[in-house]
Amino acid sequence: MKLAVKNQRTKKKFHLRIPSQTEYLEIIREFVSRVARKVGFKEDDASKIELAVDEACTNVIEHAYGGDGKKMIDIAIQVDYPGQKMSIIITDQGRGFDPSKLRAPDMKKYLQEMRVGGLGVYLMQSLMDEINFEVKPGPKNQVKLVKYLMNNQRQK
Amino acid sequence: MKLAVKNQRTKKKFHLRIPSQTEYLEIIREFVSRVARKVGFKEDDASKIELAVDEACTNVIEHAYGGDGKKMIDIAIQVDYPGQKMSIIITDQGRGFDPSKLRAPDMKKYLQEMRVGGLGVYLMQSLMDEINFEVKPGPKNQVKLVKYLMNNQRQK
Amino acid sequence: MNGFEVMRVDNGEVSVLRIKGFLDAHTASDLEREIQRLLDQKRFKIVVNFRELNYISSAGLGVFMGFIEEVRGNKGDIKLTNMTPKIFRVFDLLGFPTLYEIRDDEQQALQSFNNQK
Amino acid sequence: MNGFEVMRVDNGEVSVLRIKGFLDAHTASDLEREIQRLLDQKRFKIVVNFRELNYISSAGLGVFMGFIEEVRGNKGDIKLTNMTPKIFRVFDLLGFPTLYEIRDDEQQALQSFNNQK
Ligand SMILES: Nc1ncnc2c1ncn2[C@@H]1O[C@H](COP(=O)(O)OP(=O)(O)O)[C@@H](O)[C@H]1O
Ligand SMILES: Nc1ncnc2c1ncn2[C@@H]1O[C@H](COP(=O)(O)OP(=O)(O)O)[C@@H](O)[C@H]1O
Repeated sequence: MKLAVKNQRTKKKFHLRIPSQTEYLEIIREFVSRVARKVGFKEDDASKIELAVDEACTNVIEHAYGGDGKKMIDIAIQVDYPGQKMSIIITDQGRGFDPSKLRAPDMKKYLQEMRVGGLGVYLMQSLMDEINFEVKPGPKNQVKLVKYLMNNQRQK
Repeated sequence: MKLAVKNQRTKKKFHLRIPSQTEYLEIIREFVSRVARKVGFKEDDASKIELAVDEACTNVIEHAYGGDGKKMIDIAIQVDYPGQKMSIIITDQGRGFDPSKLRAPDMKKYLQEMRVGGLGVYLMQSLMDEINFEVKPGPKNQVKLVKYLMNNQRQK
Repeated sequence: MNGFEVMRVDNGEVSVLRIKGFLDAHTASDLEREIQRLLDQKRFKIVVNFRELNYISSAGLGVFMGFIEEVRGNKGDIKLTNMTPKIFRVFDLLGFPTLYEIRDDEQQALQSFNNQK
Repeated sequence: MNGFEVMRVDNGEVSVLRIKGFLDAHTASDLEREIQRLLDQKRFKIVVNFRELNYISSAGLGVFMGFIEEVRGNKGDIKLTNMTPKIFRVFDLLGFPTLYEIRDDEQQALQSFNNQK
């Protein structure tokens, strides 16, 4: 996924590429939450976006690249002004997975069984307004996370 | 300038693209200084790198793109481990300029005349170990800023 | 330097871990190591004080999930205190308050351990 | 919200501007506006207190360069106080201490204005 250089008046784009290592999660979070606040999200929503992006990047580091820190994580942010939304697309070229098998865990069952892991996707779904997984030829795996600016009243 | 996805064991790469607007200088500075500290620079050198990169990006915003905020600034960082240095390449596709005409102002004369502006390049030169301007066909204008990790003793 | 610190204070049978900074996939192993050390010393009554923690991701939550069975199997517990609203929200989103005892402060958590005796 | 704030305190003929946050190409115009307002009111004795400023770039330094001639031409001055070492280094790199009076604190700068009378 390449971002075009030219920008329309109604869009803002940001793009970060950073090594696939947990030590940089801190930098990714700081970057994403600062952009979110700059484009108008309140502290509260910015911290939800920050956590959702952390979860997606942690999955890339651990599952897509299996800890290979020489690989890169690609984070593209687009802010659409008339639609008032922020979309974050996290792309990897790693192992891949079947997104159709990804679904929210049954939290009640989860808690009864006291399993470890499997919380990331559930959190992303709870924190964001939209989440979409896509496996593209390349191979490229993408998670798209969307948050609307105007729904600070909504419950999620 | 495109960074290759694969990384060698001896290199680390980071890449940021962000709209050419002064309001994002803050995010650029925070990003660059965090990367610098993560890869081993002391607070003091990290803040020199931060300022030099701010100056280069301010020039892109003001001179290369003349305030057109729809354009993008491209910031590529490479850390070389055996050489122990951090290189930051700031690229624009704007108006361009003749780097050969860029030289350090005579600060004494400068101060006597109390001119406004013209300090950015001087500061970049003072703060970094190497600075190099390049105008490439495209047109692409690049400033490369280099700081060595091991010379915390040096005077500059 | 790592952005995460654990300070341990023993109080009779109970061990308090005061955690600070951020608890993510990078720092979770630091907390894991500290809790493992407690279990190695047969100390199963654990209080984790979140007062100075300013961020947690699912990797951090996973640490507690990883130990809770063993701890409870040894008549101990992991009780959590002093969560900021931001941190509490993450626990709450996942329904963790039904699984973990969350207290306002260390004093309350210590008392609740003592009342169990 | 902007990351930069100016607070003005008048002290007789002298105006003190306490600046806070970061002074870069984005926020320089805020300070410019504040100094222009002083000049419009014929107040040429200016102290700028840097105590809470944590960052300055050449765009920030340029603000002082832009006004110093007019201010001095009107028997005034811009005196700078309470710089942190980090901020002072930037001034120093550019040789600004030969051009501007830099004082430890507001008291010293006020006294130096009074001694000039
Ligand atoms: N980028 C990715 N590449 C490969 N597999 C992924 C990716 N993202 C998620 N997955 C798969 O989805 C599963 C669920 O992820 P998640 O809910 O974050 O829980 P956890 O990471 O704890 O397993 C992972 O175990 C993994 O198999
Ligand atoms: N990226 C760039 N694109 C076009 N011109 C540039 C660029 N960088 C520097 N310049 C030129 O170099 C000059 C000196 O820059 P600098 O020392 O930062 O001072 P100032 O920005 O205050 O003029 C600028 O006035 C401009 O003409």
